[in-house]
Amino acid sequence: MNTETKPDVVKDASMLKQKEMIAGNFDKLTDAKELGLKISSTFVPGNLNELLMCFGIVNNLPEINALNNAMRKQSGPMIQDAEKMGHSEDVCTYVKADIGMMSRGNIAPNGKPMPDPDVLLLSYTGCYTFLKWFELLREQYKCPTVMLHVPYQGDGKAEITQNMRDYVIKQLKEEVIPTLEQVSGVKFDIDRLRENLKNSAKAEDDLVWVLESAKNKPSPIDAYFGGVYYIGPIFTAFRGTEDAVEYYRLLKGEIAERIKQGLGPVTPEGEVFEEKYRLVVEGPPNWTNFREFWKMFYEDGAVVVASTYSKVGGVYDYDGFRHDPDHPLESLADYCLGCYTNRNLPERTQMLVDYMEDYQADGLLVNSIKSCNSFSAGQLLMLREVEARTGKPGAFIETDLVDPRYFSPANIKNRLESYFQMIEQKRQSGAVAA
Amino acid sequence: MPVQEIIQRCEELFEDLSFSSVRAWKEAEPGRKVVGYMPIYVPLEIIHAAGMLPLGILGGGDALEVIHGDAYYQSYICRIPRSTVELGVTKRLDFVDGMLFPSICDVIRNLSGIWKLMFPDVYTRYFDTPQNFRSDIGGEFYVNDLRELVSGLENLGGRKISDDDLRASIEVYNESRRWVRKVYQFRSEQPWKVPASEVYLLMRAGQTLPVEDHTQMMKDYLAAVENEDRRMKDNCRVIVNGSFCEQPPLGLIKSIELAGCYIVDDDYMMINRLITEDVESEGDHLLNLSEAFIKHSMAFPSKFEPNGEVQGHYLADIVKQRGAEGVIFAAPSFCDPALLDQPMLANVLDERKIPYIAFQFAENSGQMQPIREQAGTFADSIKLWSAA
Amino acid sequence: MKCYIGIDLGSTTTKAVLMDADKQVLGQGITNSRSNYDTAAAVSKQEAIIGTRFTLAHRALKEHGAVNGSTDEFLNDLERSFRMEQYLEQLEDLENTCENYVTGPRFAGMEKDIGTALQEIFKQLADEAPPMFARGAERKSEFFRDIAGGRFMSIAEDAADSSSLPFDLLLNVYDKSIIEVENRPPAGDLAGKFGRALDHIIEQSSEMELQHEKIMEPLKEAIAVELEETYVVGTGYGRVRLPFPKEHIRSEILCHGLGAHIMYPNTRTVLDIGGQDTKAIQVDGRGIVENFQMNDRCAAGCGRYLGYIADEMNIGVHELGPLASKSTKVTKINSTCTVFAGAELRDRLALGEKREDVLAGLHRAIILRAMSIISRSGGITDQFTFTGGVANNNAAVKELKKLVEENYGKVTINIDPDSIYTGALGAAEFARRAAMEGDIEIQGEAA
Amino acid sequence: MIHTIGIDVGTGAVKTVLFSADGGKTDWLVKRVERIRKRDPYKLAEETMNKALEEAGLSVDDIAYIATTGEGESLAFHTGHFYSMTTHARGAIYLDPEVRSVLDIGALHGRAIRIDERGKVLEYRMTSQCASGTGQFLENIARYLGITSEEIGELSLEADDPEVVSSICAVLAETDVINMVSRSISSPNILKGIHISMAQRLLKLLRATKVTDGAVLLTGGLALDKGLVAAMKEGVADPKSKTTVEVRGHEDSIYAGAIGAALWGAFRHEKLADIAALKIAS
Ligand SMILES: Nc1ncnc2c1ncn2[C@@H]1O[C@H](COP(=O)(O)OP(=O)(O)O)[C@@H](O)[C@H]1O
Ligand SMILES: Nc1ncnc2c1ncn2[C@@H]1O[C@H](COP(=O)(O)OP(=O)(O)O)[C@@H](O)[C@H]1O
Ligand code: SF4
Ligand code: SF4
Ligand code: SF4
Repeated sequence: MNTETKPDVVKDASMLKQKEMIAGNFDKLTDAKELGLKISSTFVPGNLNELLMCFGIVNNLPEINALNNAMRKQSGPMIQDAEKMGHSEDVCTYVKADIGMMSRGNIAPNGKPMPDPDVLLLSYTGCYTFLKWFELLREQYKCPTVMLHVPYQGDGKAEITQNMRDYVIKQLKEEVIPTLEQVSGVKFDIDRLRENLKNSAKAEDDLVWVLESAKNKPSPIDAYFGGVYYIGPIFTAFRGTEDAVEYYRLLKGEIAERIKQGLGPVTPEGEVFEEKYRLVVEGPPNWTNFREFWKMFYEDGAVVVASTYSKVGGVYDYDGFRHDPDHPLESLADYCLGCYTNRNLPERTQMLVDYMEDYQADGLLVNSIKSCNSFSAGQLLMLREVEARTGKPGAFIETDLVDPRYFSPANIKNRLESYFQMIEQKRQSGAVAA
Repeated sequence: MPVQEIIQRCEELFEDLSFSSVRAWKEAEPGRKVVGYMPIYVPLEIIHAAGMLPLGILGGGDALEVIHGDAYYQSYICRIPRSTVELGVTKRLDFVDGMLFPSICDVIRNLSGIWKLMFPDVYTRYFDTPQNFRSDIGGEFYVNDLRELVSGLENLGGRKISDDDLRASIEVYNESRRWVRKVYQFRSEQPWKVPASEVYLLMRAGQTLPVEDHTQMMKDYLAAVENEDRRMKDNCRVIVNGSFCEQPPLGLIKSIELAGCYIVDDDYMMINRLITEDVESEGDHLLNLSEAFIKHSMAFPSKFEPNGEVQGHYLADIVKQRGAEGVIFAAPSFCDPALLDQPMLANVLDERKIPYIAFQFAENSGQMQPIREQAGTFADSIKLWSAA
Repeated sequence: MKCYIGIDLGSTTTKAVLMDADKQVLGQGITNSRSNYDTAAAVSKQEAIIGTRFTLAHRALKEHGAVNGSTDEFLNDLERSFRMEQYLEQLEDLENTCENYVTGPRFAGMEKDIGTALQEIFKQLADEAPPMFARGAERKSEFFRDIAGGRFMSIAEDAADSSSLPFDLLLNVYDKSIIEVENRPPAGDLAGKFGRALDHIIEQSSEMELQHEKIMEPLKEAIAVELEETYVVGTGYGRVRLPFPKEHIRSEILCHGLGAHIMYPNTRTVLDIGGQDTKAIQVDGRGIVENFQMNDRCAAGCGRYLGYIADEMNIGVHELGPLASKSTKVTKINSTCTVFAGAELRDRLALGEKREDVLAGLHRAIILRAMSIISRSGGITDQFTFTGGVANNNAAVKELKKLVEENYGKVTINIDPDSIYTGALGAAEFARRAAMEGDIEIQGEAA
Repeated sequence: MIHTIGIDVGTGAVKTVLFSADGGKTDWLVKRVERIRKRDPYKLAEETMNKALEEAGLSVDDIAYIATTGEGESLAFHTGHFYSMTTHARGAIYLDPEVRSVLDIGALHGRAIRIDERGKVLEYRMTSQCASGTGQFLENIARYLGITSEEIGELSLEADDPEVVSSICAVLAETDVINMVSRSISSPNILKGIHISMAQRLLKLLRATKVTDGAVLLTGGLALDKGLVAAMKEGVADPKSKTTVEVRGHEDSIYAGAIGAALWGAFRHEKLADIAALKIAS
């Protein structure tokens, strides 16, 4: 997802490919006006890239911009700019980082200003903040804004009702598609959509293979820190493209090779470490101190074998969902409805329990994000439930996504160390007892 | 009935954290059921039509000591869900047969899942309202949503909800809303006669009393207050905005008035008046309820505003309508809907040159000094400078 | 003899526990944490060694039947006398240091008057020492800083009033000197101090003189035993700053869990309220931590909070509990921001509430916060152990007991008078185990 | 000619001023400040007022209006109370007519106030319930370092390599400071570090009131702290601060609240007289 934090020791073909894709996309965005392309801003969860591609619209994701800025240590001042403009300290920092970026000329990572969007596609999926975020952007850009309300899977059942699906499809047909047609001047062609969806499904198969490779011991990937890179193309502006298909093909090959060699995950420092603890992680990572944070794990031999964050932009492994060229709009609707944070807590909890078991993890770590009520409200109960159902210890740390003020390294390290020592001590005495 | 007596009754209801009056209602007849709901909006008509008592749950206030609630929530989440969980864990809500969690924000949304995990035997429902305001899209979704609620409550109550039940309930609530509007109207006309804390308590009583009793109470109150000898003070007129979900401690509302501000409108307990016009009582009732929400409901932060042109205008409109001199934004700490909405509202106020101040609270805020300080300064400045 | 030492470098106090190979605690030492962590660790260790010497002396005297059955009393006298020696030594140091600070433009022209005032103050301080260390006397605190500081302040205030010297200047000289004195590594010469202390007691009691020989022998022996620091483990808030290699450092959570387990083997839940943190720990039947929670980023409602309150009221922390216990109607306090504690207290008093009621409310507020953290860690299961400095506070304990019963029913609640040493105890046990494991390995190699 | 008294009851100190007013002309007769230091602030307020009267050779009966501000709402002997921001704004304009904003920094609070040329409060921000970065905190640290509050400023100016405190919490920050001492960071560098982080917070407060230029007057006890003033100026000079405000102090800054109260008292006195006159006339 990000060019700067790319592991620099080992340069696999997939990494180079991704780097190139990202750079290409930023160029496309910043040069959109010259290229005669239209830009849509939209969110990662519920992002309708395949649909946007049908209209030749380029996809700009403010969340990704915010995290990019955080990784480049630029988000802090942006957030403060937004707070100066009257935004509260208490609210999601993604929004504030975005607004702050805007006030600083919206400079993309390639150094060029990002043009204003032509349309705001408000896919209101799994997060309340999205709604306010785009209302705020609309105030600024005064461009057409189309709301796609994706109802929450609220009732404890792992089930999408026909009413929800119909509602989303109807909005796609009668609100989203007409607006996009109008903005782009391109007529909607469902066959084009089917083509894109076919590509999506192919890439999704490979992505799932990659994520599930963590079931190996040692795991060849880190499904949280490393996972962030692996999910990048699928979650952003590339789902449905040939490029993404190619990227995942390469990635799959490389990981198959690691498994063969019995290698662990690639880390920013390149070296292979001994896998001592296998963890499942719930909650997004911290972006401002991403490397420092990751290091706290691999230094102590902790590997993340599964994470829910790698499901925010679509859950493909858990219940086998794929975009479906034969049911284009239905599958877009089901995709939106099925995003991780659009699922209710009992379901999220069960998912964690299943991950713990399927990936033979030693414990669950919750990284609770101050910004994100969607993720965070309820995590403490989820932690308890998972502990009770799996008998494995859990731990809880608190950071923020893009606000550097909320990353307290000493504190987090203290907790992680205590947690690892706890797993170790348990394991030893467990061995003695057995 | 004298005002004191009515208010005292309201206070008792307000302070009673084990909801004895509701328990008594339930026990009065076998088979009675109570359905709790969180802010802001659920269609009370349907609960009423099912013969059940809707119980508004607005957190634990400042009298509840929260011990277990904090075990479920991080420090950066507002307080209402933790005190609500505390009410649940301490069995204060053990008589509640169903709980509805409306779509106001991610915190309440997730609370529905927490409730399911913690109290698997309670009928728990996340209640979604549409963000698409076309009758044929959002409206249709909502009608189906309501239908699911109806059948859920039918299962819970073990009896069908008939058309007549629904019609009667709609009429009862239409009357209730008319009286709520009267109270608000009266207060904005003669705020010295109706202190904000009294209106608050009166509206709060509506969260626990059967609607018919509450309507009667409002009638009694208005009749009684006309005769009260309360003198007008040299206060300024303000609107309080942002407290639609977690409620401020009563002391805070009093502090605002003590510091020299008459509150002439607010967004406390909006459920009492969210629907601004009578709901049509003939025809397809679910459709009527749906149409009322889609076409005649007040703006609030969790509702998408499809028209960018009027984004944030609603507050300034209320200021004008109520003849207020300023706005006090009083939002709960960490309340995303209120806090994200605020800059947009403030922009419109700026445009229209309406002064405002903003502070945050928690339902258990203890120190009123900073509140008085801010409200006082605001009042000082309106008073000392309004003529200039 | 082989000794295993655990040092818990806390945010307010540093504790050391010295253990022998049989898991017997021989000595405990405590001092206030200060800016020089090495000194804090050294002082606490030295205190633990002193404690050990007393324990050994106790054993020796018992064995020899030296003091006719009143061994305990004798050792108590000896200890108090010893403490006084220490106190006087530090007082002298402080006085000398203070004198050096009476220079510079701010003192221009007043040097002499201030010098005289200081002499007066210190004379009075020294005069006050014997009664302070007399049998049955209560001291405001165990720490030099607190005892000397409190008295210095009030004597200096009077002195300033009567001589019309600015109080701020006296205060300033003291503030400057105290850090310096505190951070000076303690003077050695334990044997000398023991000797002087002993002389002191003997001076006071003719009976003792008779037994002089019989006492001296075993005492000398006890002092002469070589205490070998076989293995030292550091823990606590400041552990990373200890000059120890990584394998000699343990997380404070694990140490607290283990320490509580050693004190009460059936412990399942541990609450520790320290100066800046409150932790709730769940342990299993072997003392292994299963879950824990602690406050972070905000020190509201921790021990320091009581410190601020005590400062505000100009009394010692250990006087707070007894005062609060007198309350009949607990005031409701909502904000537990430590720094605002003083303001809150003032506010409430200004509103006409009684001091003891407000104090009781403040205690309750702390415990309520702790209850939340406990709940977060998984609640309370039998048995429950309360540790950390605040466990010494009876008002806090009272509120805790009440709330525990209300929320978790009847569970056994353990509070050890030495609970402040829990972390250090766990660390000492880790030290012992580490050394034993090492021994096993060595043996294994040899075999 | 009338006399008015303004009493600012703070958490750290009680400030009292006595004014005479004659038509548009006002004269400042007496000023007194008393650190509270564990005394009863209300009693202290009364004592200070009596001392001020003595100094001016007046008696209570000569005073047309006794105005309180700060925490003096419940004082028994006042004529009326004004809220702190109202009075600081007015006091600031009196002390320095050019300023258009005020930063009031006291023992337990910080307030940024944007005002107009008449001293009207246009917008403000206050620090929250958390005590990090207040005067009390600085005072505690200073005491720990063995420094009097009067010395803080001078020492801070000597810093060559300030070390910024990272903790948000005032209590944890104390430990940070202890850590610093253990790493042999000098007192000036520690104090300056605290000043810098306080200055950043205060500038943030100021920016939050949409003040980015013009002159700002520091009022309250910490206005006397040269180190803080310097840190504020440096903070502004940093282009990242995006402000070009001119930070000003005034030797009588600490009295701003009391002055404002006394002046508003005079204003109200006349208003009340007018109203009374109206009543009599009608
Ligand atoms: N005798 C006592 N009575 C009451 N409180 C005490 C007593 N002794 C210590 N404390 C409290 O305990 C706190 C220190 O506890 P401790 O466990 O040593 O903390 P830490 O490990 O963080 O240094 C002090 O802040 C003080 O409030
Ligand atoms: N000469 C000085 N230099 C630095 N700080 C000072 C000085 N005099 C007072 N202070 C600080 O000012 C604070 C009191 O400020 P003040 O505005 O009176 O507060 P309050 O209104 O809350 O009493 C004290 O905390 C003290 O630290
Ligand atoms: S609240 Fe969470 S999901 Fe929503 S925008 Fe913020 S980080 Fe994303
Ligand atoms: S107070 Fe605000 S954030 Fe909290 S539950 Fe209510 S609406 Fe949501
Ligand atoms: S509230 Fe008080 S204790 Fe908590 S962070 Fe702020 S200053 Fe520290």
